[in-house]
Amino acid sequence: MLLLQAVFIPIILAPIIYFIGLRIGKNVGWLTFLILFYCTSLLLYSGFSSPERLESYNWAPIGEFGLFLDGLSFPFAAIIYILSTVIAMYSIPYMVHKIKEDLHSNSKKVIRDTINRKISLYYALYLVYVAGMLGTVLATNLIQFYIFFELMLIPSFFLIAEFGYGERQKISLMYFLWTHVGAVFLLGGILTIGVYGGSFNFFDLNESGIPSSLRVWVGIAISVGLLTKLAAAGLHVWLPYAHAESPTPISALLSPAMIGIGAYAFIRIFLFILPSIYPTIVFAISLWGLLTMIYGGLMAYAQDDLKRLLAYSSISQMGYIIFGMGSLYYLGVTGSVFHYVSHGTGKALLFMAAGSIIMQTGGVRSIKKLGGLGSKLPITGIAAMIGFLAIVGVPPTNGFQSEWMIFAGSFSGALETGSTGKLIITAIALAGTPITAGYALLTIRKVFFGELPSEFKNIKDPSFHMTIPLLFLSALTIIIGVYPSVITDNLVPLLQDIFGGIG
Amino acid sequence: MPDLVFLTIALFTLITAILSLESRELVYGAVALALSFLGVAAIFILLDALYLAMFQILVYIGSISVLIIFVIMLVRREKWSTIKSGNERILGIVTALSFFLVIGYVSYNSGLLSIVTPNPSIPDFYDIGIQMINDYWLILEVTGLVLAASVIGALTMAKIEREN
Amino acid sequence: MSTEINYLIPWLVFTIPILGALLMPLVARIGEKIRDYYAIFITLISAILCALMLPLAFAGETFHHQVMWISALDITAGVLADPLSILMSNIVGWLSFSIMVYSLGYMKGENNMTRYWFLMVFFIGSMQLIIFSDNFLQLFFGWEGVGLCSYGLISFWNKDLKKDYVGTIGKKAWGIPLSYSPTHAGNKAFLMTRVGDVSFLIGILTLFYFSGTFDFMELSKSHTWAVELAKAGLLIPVALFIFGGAIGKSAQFPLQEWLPDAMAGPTAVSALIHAATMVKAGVFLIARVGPIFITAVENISLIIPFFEFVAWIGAITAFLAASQAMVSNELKKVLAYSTISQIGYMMLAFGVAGLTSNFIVGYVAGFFHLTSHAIFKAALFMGAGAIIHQTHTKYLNEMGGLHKQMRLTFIAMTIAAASLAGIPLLSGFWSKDAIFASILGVESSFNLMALYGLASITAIMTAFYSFRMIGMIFFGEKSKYLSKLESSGKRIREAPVLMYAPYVILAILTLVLGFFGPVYEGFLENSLARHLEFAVGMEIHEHVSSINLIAVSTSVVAVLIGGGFSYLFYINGKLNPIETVKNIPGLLTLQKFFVNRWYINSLYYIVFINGSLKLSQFIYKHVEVGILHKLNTVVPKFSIILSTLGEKFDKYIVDGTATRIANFNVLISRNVRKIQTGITEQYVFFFALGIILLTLLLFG
Amino acid sequence: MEPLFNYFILSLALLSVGIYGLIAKRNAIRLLFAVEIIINAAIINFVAFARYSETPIVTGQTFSIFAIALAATEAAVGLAIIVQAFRLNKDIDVLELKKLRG
Repeated sequence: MLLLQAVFIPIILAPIIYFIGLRIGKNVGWLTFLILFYCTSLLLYSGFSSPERLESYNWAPIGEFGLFLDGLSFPFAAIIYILSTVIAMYSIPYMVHKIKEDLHSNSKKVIRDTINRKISLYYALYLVYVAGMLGTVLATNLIQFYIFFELMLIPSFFLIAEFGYGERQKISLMYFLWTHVGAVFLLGGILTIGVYGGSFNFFDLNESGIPSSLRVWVGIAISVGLLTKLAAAGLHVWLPYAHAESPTPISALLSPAMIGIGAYAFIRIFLFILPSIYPTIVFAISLWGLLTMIYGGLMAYAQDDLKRLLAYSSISQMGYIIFGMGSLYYLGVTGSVFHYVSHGTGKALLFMAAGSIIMQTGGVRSIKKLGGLGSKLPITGIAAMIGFLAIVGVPPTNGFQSEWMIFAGSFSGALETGSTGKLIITAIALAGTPITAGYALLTIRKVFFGELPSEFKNIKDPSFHMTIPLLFLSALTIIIGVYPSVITDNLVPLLQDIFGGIG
Repeated sequence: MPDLVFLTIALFTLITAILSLESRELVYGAVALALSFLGVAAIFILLDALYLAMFQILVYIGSISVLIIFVIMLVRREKWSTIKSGNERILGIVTALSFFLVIGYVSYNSGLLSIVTPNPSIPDFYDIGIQMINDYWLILEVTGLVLAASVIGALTMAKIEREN
Repeated sequence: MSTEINYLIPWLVFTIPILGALLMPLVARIGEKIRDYYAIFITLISAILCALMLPLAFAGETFHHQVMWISALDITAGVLADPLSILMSNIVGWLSFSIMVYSLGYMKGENNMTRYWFLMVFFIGSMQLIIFSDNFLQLFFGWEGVGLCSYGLISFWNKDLKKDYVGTIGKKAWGIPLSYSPTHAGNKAFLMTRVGDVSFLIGILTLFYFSGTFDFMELSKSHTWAVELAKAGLLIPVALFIFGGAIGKSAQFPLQEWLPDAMAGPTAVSALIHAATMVKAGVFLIARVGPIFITAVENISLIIPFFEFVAWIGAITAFLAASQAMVSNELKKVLAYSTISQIGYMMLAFGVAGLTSNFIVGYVAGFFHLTSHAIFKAALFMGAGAIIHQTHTKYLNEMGGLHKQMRLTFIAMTIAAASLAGIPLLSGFWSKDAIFASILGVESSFNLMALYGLASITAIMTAFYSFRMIGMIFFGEKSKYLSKLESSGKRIREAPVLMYAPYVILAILTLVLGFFGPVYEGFLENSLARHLEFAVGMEIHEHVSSINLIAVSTSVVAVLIGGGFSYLFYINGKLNPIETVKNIPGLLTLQKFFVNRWYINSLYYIVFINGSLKLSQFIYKHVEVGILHKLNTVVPKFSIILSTLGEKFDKYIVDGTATRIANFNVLISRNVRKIQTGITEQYVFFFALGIILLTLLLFG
Repeated sequence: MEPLFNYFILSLALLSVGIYGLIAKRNAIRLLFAVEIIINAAIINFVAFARYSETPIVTGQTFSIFAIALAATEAAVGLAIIVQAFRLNKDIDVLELKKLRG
């Protein structure tokens, strides 16, 4: 029941949180934090106590309603919940600030009531949203997977529409439509698999039931659906808007935790369910990954808005993940999963640091207008530095571990299959990594170094609500970087088995 | 030929059911309804559903009927007797009879007649519990929620009245 | 003879500084003084631990200890303490200790010293990590760690004030500025070394696929990987990719451009990181990897191209950088170019080692030069720092005639510079001589001639710029700037003792090493040869160390030519350098060419930096916003247009018909509405009726 | 034992009675009676068909229990509505309650 609790406690408590929030106001954030903390500990306990844990409930007539935690889903699940727990704490001052900013009223009562109302709505949606993400990752049934996939989409839509910046309604609609179109492709694919495969359960599904003429189309449909989620180049247009304009704590969840779930689904579906399709699409996938990583990186150079830059950087990082998925070698896929973790901690750190800057400078997001903040916001600066290092892939951060695995996997895959084209792609991809380093350093330099504009003379680091999450994630980034076994120990044997089957 | 016991119970159930609708006094109707429920419970016993029969008696006779009688007493007025059923009565009889005849005819012609012997194994009420918890736990919970909601709803209505 | 050491010692050498650095912010809370001494204390412990391992090096033995790291991939972490790493770690440990002491004086009164100490100590830890790593992956951790610290320390003065800029503001080559703010220089250093690191990664990852391990010892034990690599035609590429890392880190051609600008950092940093230790990491890497490759291949000719490449890169870099050092006007930049050039010599030596019949000669020469250069270059940098600190100028032409006021500095720096120039019987003389001698052993005559020629010309230039520097600082007339400074009441005098003590000691060490040069060389040869023979498994021919007359005479002649010109120009003052350059045709162009760094820097900026920025802007404007975002808005817009068109169609054509239909509908709806009575009886009746009819229809 | 058809006919007869009640009666409480009768008819069917199925199953009984529980809630709510309507209108003639129609 541990996993069931971890998924459903937040969903069940969400309305209760809303009503409690109406009374106690922003302190409901602490309640949310405690709930998520409890669920995270359950999850971590289940993950570390045994390499595999399956909880299955009858769910007639669709099949089994299962929650499955293994070496593959654990990194995803753990990152989702760890991030959402710390961000719950981080959100408290940020959302209060944000709601006040949007409010044009001087009456104290109006302000208090609006804050109570909005922040309780925020946390209620937040809980459903994170539980939806976890459910997606733990699902053992294609239908269940899809339901949770939508369950995480809908609250996030409302979160952007209600709490975002700029033209938030329009942007949230755009976000919703894009990801939804992707989801429709995905639904078509999984329904086809389920109908022909005889079952929607991952474990009972028989791939051989799918007619071979249909397989390619199924593969394409699912890839397109998931790559939309992963914001692969060309399908990424929604991402910069959604991530830049959503409230920063939500950006810090959207970007590191949510879009990467596409990678999980890709690996789960293609490696575990459809291993016969996988080798035929890998080349296209790695090419697409290469394109995405370079394209996203180049676009990041052209940005002046801090959050938009981070959004494009997310696209670029998703390119790495996609690239690893297409490696056709267990090390590469391990790297992809690992990179989800690295990007999770790293990008969350960056978005949170950006949020701290935005909050402390009174809403300045333009990189040109910032500068010299390193001395005024030291903790934010250190966190951002570590975040960028993780993105760039510099030891001792976890980004290095994941990147070398991705590229080693890709090289190995290329050499194993004797594909020269792949070898060249991999070399280009590696040669493209300084792009990341370039925009990272440039941003650090422009934001934290140089002269301090006079209007920021009196700013300082935000309250402990925001600095503790930053420090915690920084430490996590480095700990995983130095001791990667927490991720790889259960994951690698799993993937080795799978690839033993494919190869 | 139908078994005598069955025939008796069935007729009893039907007649009390009709009585419950047609009795002059509403209270008698309620009592007749309770008796009809009892008949249904007896049918359940015939069908080897002892647990269900007990449940039927507990819920229907023990609570619903009593509740109805209470309500009747609460809203007792002269006016009831004045509520007349006009043309609707004939319409109702015709409709119900034709409904009965048509469906009966159709099912008579279907293969339903050929099923004569019940399953030799008598279901255990343990199985009900197991099935309820294993397979239909969700329905069970939702039912619980509906119950709670209805109680709350009923209470709310009573409360509005009091404020007035 | 067997020497035992505690297995923890090599581990502690790098974990103490790394963990100690992490504690720095906490210690800083206690007090500033305690923090400063704490930093130095940690460095001292690390250095002492290095010294404890020296017996192992004397015995030529190897100590190897491993723990499991990433168990799923069967990757271990470990320490490898062999003579190579122990000697290197002692150089690093003790030099960093002396430079840390120097920092105490040099950085006095600076803000943000916690950050400074953190980065310095962390750097030392990372550097020792590189040295003691027993596998590529762990080494890469240290490799990037030192890069990070270097980045952080170059941009230490991150306010980017005009006075902290490196280079003369306003100077441009091909429209590209030649002066950089500290943070810019830091970024440049990080990015350029990153390019090298990427190449390094490509190399080790491919190697990993073929060998399944990152471990040096395993690589040198099993040789099947080399056979397979050679079969796949990837042996030389892999070796070259790994060498790419060394090129980046050691600032070799073509990635040498970051080091001169790295002088934007505090001078103590330049002394430690950009002269004595970090830039030697690349050399160390070659010293580590070279023997492994040589022993792994069946036939040594398979790997020859790699060593040729290394030697040529070394020689070209040495020449390139020396030429720029001759014309540079900034004191620290002269030293930076000189560092690049001297590292080129070391690379040359290691490359040549693979080209000769006897590997050990070049190997020892390279390592010998590494040692001597680390010592005298650190001394030079610290002396330069003291001078800049006292005179508040970084330009050579704003100094002059300082030999009276800063007597100790003058003597120490002159010794160090003389060693750099290769004046006989100083440490630099012996090591350079060893390199020259090793080049003479090259078997292919073309390589021999070309490399030897380049090395000799570089030696002349080295002597020239060494004495030019000394001359411009200490001799000649006082510059206008200095006179003005003195007339404003500021007296120029010797730096405080905390500052001069370290470089005076190092200068003395240079003298001592010079005195015992051949002895040290013999010792190196002994322990390294033993190490290569037993640990790596290489065949070592007995080599009798003797002074090679050709080499000695070449270097003496070089010193005489270079030093002589320098003497005439800058010390004696017989010739005016500016006039001379003007008078001799072509020299002015050449000078400009050198000052503008052979335009390599500008080329990189134009192609890579501006190119990628422009490309990014272009794609953003024309693809991202121009096409994709437009599509994103065009599709809804198009549908809106369609719908408006449809509306018009509706209005004029459909409407007429529609109105009638609508009217009719209203009529119907009015009647239909009557059905909606809200009376349950009727609903039930119709429901029952419906069922009856349906049943009759279906089954009747 | 009886053939299944007899149970079916009984259930059908009860259903018809219920339908008659729903159509003919205007008293809200009687309507409630009729509804209860219909539910009972349905439950008899459930149980009977489950009993006569070829494989032994108890699903019929399980669902009967749910149905009974729901009937109870329905009765409670229905009665509450009736009480409420009576207090507002002093009348429980459903034709008089027509004004609730939107």
